[in-house]
Amino acid sequence: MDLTLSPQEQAFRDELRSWLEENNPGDEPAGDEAAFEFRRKWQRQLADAGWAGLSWPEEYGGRGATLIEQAIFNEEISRAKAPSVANVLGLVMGGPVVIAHGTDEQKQRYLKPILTAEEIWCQGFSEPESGSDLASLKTKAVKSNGEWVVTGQKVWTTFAHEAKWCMLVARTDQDVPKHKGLTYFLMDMEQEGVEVKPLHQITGEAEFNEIFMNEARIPDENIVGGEGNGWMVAITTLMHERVGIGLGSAVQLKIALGELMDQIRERGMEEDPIIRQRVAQIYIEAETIRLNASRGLTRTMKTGIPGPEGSLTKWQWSDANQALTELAMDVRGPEAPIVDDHWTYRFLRARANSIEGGTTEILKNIVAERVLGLPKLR
Amino acid sequence: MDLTLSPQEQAFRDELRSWLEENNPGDEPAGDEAAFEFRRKWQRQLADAGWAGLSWPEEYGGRGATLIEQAIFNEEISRAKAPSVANVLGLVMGGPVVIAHGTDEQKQRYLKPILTAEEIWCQGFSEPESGSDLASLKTKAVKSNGEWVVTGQKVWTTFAHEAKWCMLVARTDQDVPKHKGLTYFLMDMEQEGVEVKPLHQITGEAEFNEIFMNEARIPDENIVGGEGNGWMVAITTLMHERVGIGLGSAVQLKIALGELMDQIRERGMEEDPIIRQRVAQIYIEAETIRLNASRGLTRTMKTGIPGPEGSLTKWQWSDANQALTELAMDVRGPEAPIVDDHWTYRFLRARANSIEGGTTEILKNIVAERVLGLPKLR
Amino acid sequence: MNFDYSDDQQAIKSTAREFLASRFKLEKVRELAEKGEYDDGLWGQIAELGWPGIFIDEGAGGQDLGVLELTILQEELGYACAPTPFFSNAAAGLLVKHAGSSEQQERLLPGVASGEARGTVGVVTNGSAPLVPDADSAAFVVLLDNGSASVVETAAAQPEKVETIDSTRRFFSVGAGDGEALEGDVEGAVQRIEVALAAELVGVCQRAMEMAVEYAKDRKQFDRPIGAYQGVSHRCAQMLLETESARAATLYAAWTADNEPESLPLASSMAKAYSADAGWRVTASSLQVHGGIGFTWEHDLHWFLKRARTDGALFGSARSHRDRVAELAGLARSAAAV
Amino acid sequence: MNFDYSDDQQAIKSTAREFLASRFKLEKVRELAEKGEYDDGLWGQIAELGWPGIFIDEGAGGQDLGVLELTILQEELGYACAPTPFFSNAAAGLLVKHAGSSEQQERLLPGVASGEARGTVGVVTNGSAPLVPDADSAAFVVLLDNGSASVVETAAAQPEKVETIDSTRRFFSVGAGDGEALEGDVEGAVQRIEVALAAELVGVCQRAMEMAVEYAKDRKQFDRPIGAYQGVSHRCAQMLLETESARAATLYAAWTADNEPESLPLASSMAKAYSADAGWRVTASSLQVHGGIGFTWEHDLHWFLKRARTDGALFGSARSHRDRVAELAGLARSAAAV
Repeated sequence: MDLTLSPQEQAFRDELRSWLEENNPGDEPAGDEAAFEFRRKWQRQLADAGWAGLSWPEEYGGRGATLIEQAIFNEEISRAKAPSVANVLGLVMGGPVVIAHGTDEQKQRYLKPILTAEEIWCQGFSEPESGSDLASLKTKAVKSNGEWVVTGQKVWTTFAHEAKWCMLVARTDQDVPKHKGLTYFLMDMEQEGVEVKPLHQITGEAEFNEIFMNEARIPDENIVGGEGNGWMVAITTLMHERVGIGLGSAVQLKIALGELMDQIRERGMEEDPIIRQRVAQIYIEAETIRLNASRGLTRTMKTGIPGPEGSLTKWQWSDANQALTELAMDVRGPEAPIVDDHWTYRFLRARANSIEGGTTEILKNIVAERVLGLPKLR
Repeated sequence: MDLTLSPQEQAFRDELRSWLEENNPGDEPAGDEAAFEFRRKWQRQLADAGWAGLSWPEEYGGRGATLIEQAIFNEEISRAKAPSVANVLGLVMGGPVVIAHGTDEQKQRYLKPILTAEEIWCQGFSEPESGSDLASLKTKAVKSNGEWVVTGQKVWTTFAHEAKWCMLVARTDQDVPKHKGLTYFLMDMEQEGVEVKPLHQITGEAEFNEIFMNEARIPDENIVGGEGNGWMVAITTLMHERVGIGLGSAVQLKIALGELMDQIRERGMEEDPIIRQRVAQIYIEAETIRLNASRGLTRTMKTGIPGPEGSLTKWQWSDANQALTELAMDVRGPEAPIVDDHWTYRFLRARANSIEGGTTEILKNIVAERVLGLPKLR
Repeated sequence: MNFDYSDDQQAIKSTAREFLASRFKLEKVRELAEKGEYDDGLWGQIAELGWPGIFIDEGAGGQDLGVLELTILQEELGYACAPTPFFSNAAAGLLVKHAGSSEQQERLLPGVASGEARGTVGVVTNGSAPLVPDADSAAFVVLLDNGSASVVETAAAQPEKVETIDSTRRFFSVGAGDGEALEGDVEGAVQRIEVALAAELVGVCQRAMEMAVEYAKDRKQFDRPIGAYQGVSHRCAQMLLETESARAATLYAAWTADNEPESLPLASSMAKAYSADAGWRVTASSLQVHGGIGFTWEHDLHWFLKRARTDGALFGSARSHRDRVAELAGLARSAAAV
Repeated sequence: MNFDYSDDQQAIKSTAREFLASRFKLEKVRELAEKGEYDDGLWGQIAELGWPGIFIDEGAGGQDLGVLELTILQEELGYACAPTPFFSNAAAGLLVKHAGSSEQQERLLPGVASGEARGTVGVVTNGSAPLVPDADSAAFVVLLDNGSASVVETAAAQPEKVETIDSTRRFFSVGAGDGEALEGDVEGAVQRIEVALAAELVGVCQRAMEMAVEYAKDRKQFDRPIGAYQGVSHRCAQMLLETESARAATLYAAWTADNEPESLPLASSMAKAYSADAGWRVTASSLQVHGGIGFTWEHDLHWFLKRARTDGALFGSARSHRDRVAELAGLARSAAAV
């Protein structure tokens, strides 16, 4: 067991750190449009310096980084409070899925613009009737003379209004069981049949969109992984989503907790025994998230496939972040209901943590069934 | 709404209080046998003064007391720290079931000796394989020339070693669905085929027994409520069990909390903010148990049948009593593991609170299905 | 003993339920909340029903009923999440009634009872009252400054709008100007206000629970209504436990206010502490049952979630009330207690 | 970075698992616990395996390995709930190793390493040490009296048997006689003891969780294995979360003890605080899954429940360790903190 970084990992981190010190553009400008252009530019900067598509093989313009290097990257980005990139989903899911399941033509066509953020990607999986039970989705794609005609609705997509391509899972065969009739498409968002509406959340912001498809068209060659294989392709994509996220989220938790401790000291509450217990518990949770994520990483590197540990850290993180933001409200005391610059937003936003990217109930099922081998309730 | 006692209720309580002041025999003597004789004597005393079989109609030697009077009785007995009676199950379940479902002969035969504790009753419902799922019980009763031959095992029976009669539910028909094939018997414990073994719990004490029946005999006339009606009879009995218990348990909680507060003051911990929060929360829980129980009582008196509120108070009580005994351990600090006169026992004993008389999981199911109307998972 | 509403009280409850259901449909609540406004016409109707004066003597134009009847209305107003100045006005009325001189009562209570010269209440923390509901449209503000109360004219108080997470209620900050003191039983009045607030939280819990249960019956995932999974059904059972317990504690506190005032200090803190926790846990739990849709602005649950969190912070946190419970239950006051 | 045991460490773990599984079957644990005894023969075998000296220099007859290897053994001993004096002896060894002079080390460590002249440790609270494991059969007792440590000969200490809920370990009270001081790094030693205790708790959690999961698969109610109900399966998932997190925190703390001592004070308190809570919650939760049978003396679960509760109270409560975490994480020390 060795929790220090290897010389190569060390070198990777140092290179990244000093690069970030010189190039981190700092806070985003106000206004959604401006902020997004800012992220686009930032991603291009990263791409030019070879920091985009970290996990991608070098032949596709990536860096072929190890899982640990990816984790270090997330950690350092969080620590440096660097802005997010414009094309998150393209880099984390779109690229990997095309590389894993795409044709040579598709690789030629799609990968480069993902890296440079020329073309933004979004994800069309969830539907109003299909949240946890993804395989029950209803969006229909019917083939008529060489192209697919898509009708349906998707929700909880990010950046849909900026996106050129949508990773769309739709039902292409009504007559086979749930999981079997699905196909994975790349849908051009710039067309008649696609309408994007902002989806406002309880914070007031519209971080997500709804996509309404009314006879949208997709050429046959935009299928990824073959007709009827959509479930398999989607699942592997989702697995990519979580790898190494744990470490980044642990760092973010500790940064937020640090800000909260400043508040606590400013208010002269640092000797309050109850506040101290709550702060300590959150600190410990953040550390165990970091440590569980690292252990998962080691295991994944040995086995090659991401295990269910990701479910543990995601579940832990949502609990801890909700506890943190509730403590922040309690620290503000009688004035807590007043809308302030960011704690109010964080507090309300945190309610979704135990829902987005797998509800805590589903994560517990995964742990119970896949790790503990308890019987499925089916 | 009126939370004060009516003049009659007031009179009932005053009469009981002054009677208890004169007659409460105080603490039980050491030794199981001595203690049990003590309880027998105490019950006879209660019976002679007309305080036994409170809920029973007067024609059967009871007092025909209202639910509120019964609740007052439980409350006062708890407050006076009076000993328990010897024949609890006979009074609370046996009598009522015979009165509700028994023949005139059965009423003649069984009721009086229950009141006077001449004949002790025990309950033969639970089995090793049938805890929450009572209807799955396996104990078999086969009819052979006019009498029933019983073979099987029962667990978690109290006073079985002292008991003359066992309220036994056994399967008399293998060929009909679970609930249908059961019959309710009164089994004579004083016979060859019945063996009673003590069941030691994690506290070391043996509060419960196991009953092993190997071709035990029961005459046909000892069936209550008719062959095949065992489930219905048993369920109504179980309903009687919980009525008005809530108030008594709330009083007991507050007495225990009072003792704990003495400890806290002795140790100079009364200003500890964390201890104060925990004490207050338990105090509030105890009060809400009392209040929920009272509301349930009012509702039951209007509707005539005990509602599912009993499930709420029992669930609440087990949570609160576990919290109380854990707090007591924490108050004792580093010395908590040392076995003391009674906190250690209470602490370990409390672990069964969320299991005995309906696990918390089952109680939550009952509330979800019967109160909230959520779908059954069957 | 009868732990249930009388027929009259039952009638008040059902009238309130019907009235609010027809006047404050969720679309209406949303319309007002998004504009951050109240509907004067509806307030007029509420005044006609005599609600603002429910606990005020007939002499002053009230109905001469008790705190229990007040909590019935408060619970229903919470159940509807109705944007109205009812609570702030009632709070001011309770202070004038219990702490005001007969002259002050004669001067101020009629306007409170008719709803035409409303009052409101602000709690002063270092020099100003940060969260005073409805101060702009009230005729007077009662300022509470540790233990003492004084009446200030709204004009003099210079209310400034404050944005809170609960946009179904309009809050203002108010500077602590000196006004005329209320010399009477301020504590008793504040405890009654706490009970009224607890009742509102009970109504919020009830509604959030009903929304969750209804959704759990309809919503299917994996070919089953989600309410069939114990992960959801046990959650809903917990909501019921906490809602019923908050209700029981609040009913009891209201009853003591009218019938057994010596028990009110303990009862009011129990009610506020329990209801504040329940309000937050039940609404947050309901959101979890709803999943994604419960997190959207277009769904109405968030009004209740935000109201619950805000009510919980007004007139003493759960923690401070628990500390008072410990005090009154027999543990000497703690210096460190917040 | 490699957050996993080396092959050697893996070998130590599997040897320990096998050895303890064959020597300390649950029947054996029960036999010893009910008699309140240890098995000297088995202790001899443990000594032959070199466990007592695992972290002690070769010069003193040890294996010269680290705290990490010690925690591997401690976790397995907890998993088996094995009644042995291993922990108390190791605790004494850690104190002599880190706080003793070279003379004291040469004199005392060989007996610790061979297991033939064992030591134990007692924490003094107002004048005496109430809970000293295995004091009767130890050669010496290290007494910790706020921050300072001194060695007392067992004879002089006059140990008296104390009955605790954990009858798989033999406890004694010891009077605080004056002995020879240990002048070195007492704090560092105590922190390593806390980590060793945390590791034992991890083993207890692992076993209690496995028992619950196994039972949940076999036990049928309402024609389903109870493990198919989320009320049970989510409970088991929670056990895994807490067990794995306790393990991660403990592994990390052990690693810092051997490789990054400046991080040990914070890491050891995190490990002990988290493991103490997890130990109790996981074993109590396992009992709930077992239902009635788990509450019987004849079932073996209670040994683990009682061991967990007792370990949790030794060398600082979860609360006191959390307070230390707050301190080291950046909040100034609190007077009120317990």
